[in-house]
Amino acid sequence: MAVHKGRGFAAIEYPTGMNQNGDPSQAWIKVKPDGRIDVFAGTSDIGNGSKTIQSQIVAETIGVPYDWITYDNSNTDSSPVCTGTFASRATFVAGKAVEKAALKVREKILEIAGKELEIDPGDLEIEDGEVVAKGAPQKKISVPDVAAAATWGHGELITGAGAQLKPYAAIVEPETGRVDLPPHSAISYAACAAEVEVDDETGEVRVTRLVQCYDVGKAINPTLVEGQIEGGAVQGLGLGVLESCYPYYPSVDHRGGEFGSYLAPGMEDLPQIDTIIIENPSVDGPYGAKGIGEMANNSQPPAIAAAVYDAIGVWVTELPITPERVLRGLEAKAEPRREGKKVVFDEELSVNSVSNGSIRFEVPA
Amino acid sequence: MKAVGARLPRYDGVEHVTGRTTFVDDVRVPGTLWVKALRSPVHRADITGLDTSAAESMPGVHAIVSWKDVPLLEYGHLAALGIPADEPLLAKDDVRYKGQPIAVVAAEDEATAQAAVEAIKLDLNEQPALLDVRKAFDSDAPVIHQWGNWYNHFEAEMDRRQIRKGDIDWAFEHADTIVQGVYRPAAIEHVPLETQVCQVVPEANGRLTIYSCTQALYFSMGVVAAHLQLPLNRLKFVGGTVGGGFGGKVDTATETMCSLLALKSGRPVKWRWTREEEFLCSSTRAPWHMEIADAVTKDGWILGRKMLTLHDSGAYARFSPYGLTKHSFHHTGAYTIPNLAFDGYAVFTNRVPTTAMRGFGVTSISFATETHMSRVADVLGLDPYEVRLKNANRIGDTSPNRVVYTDPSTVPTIQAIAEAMGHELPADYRTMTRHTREGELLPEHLVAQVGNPEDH
Amino acid sequence: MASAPEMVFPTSPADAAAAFGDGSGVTVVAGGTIVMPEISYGRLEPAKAIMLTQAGLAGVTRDGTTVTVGAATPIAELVDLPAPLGPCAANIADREIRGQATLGGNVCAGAGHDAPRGDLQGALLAVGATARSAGAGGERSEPLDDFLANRGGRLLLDVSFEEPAAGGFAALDRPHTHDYTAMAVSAARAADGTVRVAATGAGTHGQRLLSAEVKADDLAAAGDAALADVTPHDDALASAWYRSKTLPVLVRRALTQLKETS
Amino acid sequence: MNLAVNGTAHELESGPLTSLLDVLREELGITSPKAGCEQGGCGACTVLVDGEPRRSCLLPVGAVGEAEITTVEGLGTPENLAAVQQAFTHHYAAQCGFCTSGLMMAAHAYVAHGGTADQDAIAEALGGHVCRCTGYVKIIAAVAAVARGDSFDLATTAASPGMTNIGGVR
Repeated sequence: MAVHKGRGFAAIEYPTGMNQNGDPSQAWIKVKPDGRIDVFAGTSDIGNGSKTIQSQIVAETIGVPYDWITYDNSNTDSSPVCTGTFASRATFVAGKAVEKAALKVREKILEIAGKELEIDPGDLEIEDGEVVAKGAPQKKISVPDVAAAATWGHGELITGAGAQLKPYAAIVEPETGRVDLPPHSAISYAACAAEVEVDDETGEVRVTRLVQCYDVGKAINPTLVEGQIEGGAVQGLGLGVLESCYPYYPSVDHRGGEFGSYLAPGMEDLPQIDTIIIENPSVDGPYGAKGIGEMANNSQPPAIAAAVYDAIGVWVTELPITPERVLRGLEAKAEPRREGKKVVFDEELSVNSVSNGSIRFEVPA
Repeated sequence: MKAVGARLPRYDGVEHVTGRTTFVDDVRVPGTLWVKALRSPVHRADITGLDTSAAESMPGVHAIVSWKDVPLLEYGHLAALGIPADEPLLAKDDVRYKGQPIAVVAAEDEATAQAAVEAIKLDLNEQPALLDVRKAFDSDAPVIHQWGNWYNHFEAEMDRRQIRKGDIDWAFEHADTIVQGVYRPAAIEHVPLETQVCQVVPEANGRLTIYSCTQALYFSMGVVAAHLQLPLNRLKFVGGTVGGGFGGKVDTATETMCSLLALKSGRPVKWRWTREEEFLCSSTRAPWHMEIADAVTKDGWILGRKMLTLHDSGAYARFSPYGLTKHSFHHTGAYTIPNLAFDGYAVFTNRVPTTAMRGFGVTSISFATETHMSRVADVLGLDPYEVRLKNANRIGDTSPNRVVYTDPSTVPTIQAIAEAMGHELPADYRTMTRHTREGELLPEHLVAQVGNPEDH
Repeated sequence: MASAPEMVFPTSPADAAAAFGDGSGVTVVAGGTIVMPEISYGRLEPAKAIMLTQAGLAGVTRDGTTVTVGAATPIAELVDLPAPLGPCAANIADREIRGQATLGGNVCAGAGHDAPRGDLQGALLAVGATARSAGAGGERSEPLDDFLANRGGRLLLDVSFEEPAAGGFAALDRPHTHDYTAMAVSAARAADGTVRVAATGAGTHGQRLLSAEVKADDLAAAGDAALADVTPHDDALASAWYRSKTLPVLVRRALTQLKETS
Repeated sequence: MNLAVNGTAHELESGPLTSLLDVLREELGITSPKAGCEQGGCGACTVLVDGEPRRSCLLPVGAVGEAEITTVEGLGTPENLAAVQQAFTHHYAAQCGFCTSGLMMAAHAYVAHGGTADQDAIAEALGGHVCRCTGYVKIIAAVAAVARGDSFDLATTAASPGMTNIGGVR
């Protein structure tokens, strides 16, 4: 028996927001008479932490402490439209809507504060819950006092609404795929190196280390970014070596109907995970953020496949890289067909071998 | 103190660790009926008989809903993107996957609901199933969908998603080597810890309060409103707190059926899928079949890529045409390839319809293109980092859709990993930047594709 | 809805045996790990249930070199036993399940939903365990092979075996949550030098690998010979092909441990 | 039948073959244990039975007897969080929160039984619990922190091990 070690590498990109855009998010904010801030948005928090991130964006944008924010996404009567929590859009698109709403609230606070302080709003700024005159910090009024003045003195509601929508990018030439506008908001980038150990007698693959780098634009909450990256890494590991709804695909036999016969990664599968964050700000995300929630499970499978090849000289190109596929690969020791300048792998999997000819993958030589 | 960039605690962190977060299954409404579904026991069949009368007369059974009860039976969830409807909320004439819902029951408790499901008389005439996307085009393949075996409503009623860029024949003619491979990532489950769950309460004012685990409150509300043919102000979705989704809860899997049962019975109803239903009947990430041929030079330039994708959509279209389009837009990965010919088909098979999942449409292409990239480097005997850095997209390069990249970070992410892994790069690769191509990084074959970043 | 089941809470093995009778219409509940999902999913509606929690059937006792394990003993209490039993027990599911699941449930488990069950069967076969059970015709003790072949209508009371001189255990290992083992091989050398080898996951229940036992001194030959003793199957965890490829490996590994611990 | 939960005795109407999970959630309204699978496969329903972590979906309530049941509701309050609750907050070990109750009960028992901060030991003890969000890194960090006896600043959260930020580049 021998355990073989291998390393592999992959680099990927992923778009933020719905493909071709056209996916709005809206938000509105009101200020209570004591200056506390109520945010209403329709973004579901599926664990990704959008309640937290959007609250942080509002606190930062208005200039008040985080714990002054209440965030309500609980129902469609009070919350405006959010297309949803998918397409890595909850921070990028929905967070931008919240930022726009918060900017309006900030503007209104400055306007009322200007009246109270008799200073042009343009000469005021808000810091940590206080409206302060630029260059004259002794001239100030607290946001709670501004809110009280608005409510009881000026007869005004401090409120703000915002929406984010990138227009739908139509495919104007379906034959070529040409679009009339950019079909994405921002693109995020990542790279991953994987280290594996392969048992050449049982075919078992153990992923021992994942080293990953993500350009997140701006980590609005670094801890939550880590949570996305680590969670994604383990899902990528599942994709790479464990999970399948159809163990004998394309057959539908022997589907696992329970944990134990469907192999989701557990704590004992956890490799060492090292992560490097790059912050190259996006143009139109809130505070330069990019969406990285989804791409977090995309780089590991190809890095693992390359690492398995490095370890045992076998390309397994059907996922997951099961022990059986490893053993079959070791047994076949398949070499690509070389013909002229062509190097052809995996011919037995191709439509050219399986279809009766109605569909072919023709490659010019 | 700065809020953005700070490691602040979760907004709902204390709720989570005290067990007080209210998920849909934690909502308590007195008088709630339990829901169970009659599902197809086979992969494909014609429905020749459906008789719910015996089940309806069972004590404790309050309502049974089948296709006859649905005001708008077929509604395309992505109709707004031009993808027409093809899937009935409840099966009418035929079933196309094992587990497809045919009727739903609301009864006093779970056991009664299950007993009623078993008392529904269902007659099926089983038909051969199509399971291999590679055989879907064959003349002897069973035709399993009203549109044929693959989606045919892309723009201009094309039956495939097509990308063409540059001169593919030139690329293959001028290649030193052509590397071909096939890539097949599997269907996987989303496995949120919270299974699909819904509670619907018919209110005295005629509205429906719908407690939902959807990832997309307004999207799902639109789906329910369309099937029920009701204005949005008749519905109130309550949710926003979801026990994991990963894409699977973009499907509006339970809300519409529960709403129909609540309306018919006049009682609150609740449906929580078992883990077994979640594993066997809920939509999955799609399996994909991808074939790539890259035309490459001996020093590692990728001159062109030809690609065929068969997206195993399962029994109905759902979001698959969208996913395939997104897939096609990213089929060069993080690299600039000037000459492209991509053909992709969203193929129907008799398996559970597939849906969005983390990385939708792109997880597959990342696996295929990156594994292929490693292979290309290996075939050419070149360093896998260097080949990638060379072809990496840069500011000013154009995507498969001719969109100019304005802020790609492929180069710095690769360099960061090389450094972290102690992978020694030559000096010129260590100091490369993501900036506009010039000099040796702008060979003749890449000149024409360069665009103007100011345009975007 | 089914009416409420008749519940019996025996307080001694004799009570349990009496309540069990010939086993017809009786559901035995010990740890609950196999029965409860079936009840929750509405697939099992017991008319009469016997709860073994207080039946005096739990515990590991030693009499000289003879070890007796009560049927209601949690698997967690077996993990410190010598190989192959200890490592086999430690390989079952996870720590919480091992605290709850019992030896009796594991030994009597039928086939799972597309994954093997009954991991202990192999280890107990390898140590030549005797099963004591109640049921029609009264109490009887018999070799575990015989019990497994004909366990319908029997209430397992305990298993007993002579502590082996040496043991080995090898399993296919793909760690993930809620671990079922696709296949495992146990080997043991008795004090008199007899070597027994048994597998789980290579058939519908645990089985001796008699052809491998004959060639136990030649590792490679024993591994290959084992294939003659099994009819591997496809399930959600592994194909028959893969099981055939790896059974010899596991036999070799288990026998290697046996040699090393001698 | 009686059942003692978090120090309170309850008279039950449920039958003895009802799962402890169902009794807690449906009869007693104690909803921190979650019905993640009702197959014993995920650990979202884990509670303590006389201090031992058990899958409440697998335990017929009739088998509980006199044993004392502890759920998250019995660990601590928002004003006075137990160490494991503080650790899960500070280390961001809960994302969607659905697996959290079961994991915290298992972690609480692990530390109470003298468990160490060793990653492999934690994984061995808690390895049957499924979390689909976190990738387990921060869960293990949280459990290790409790085992070490760390104190926790709840106004902030901890960075993961192995994390580097190199800012904007090239």
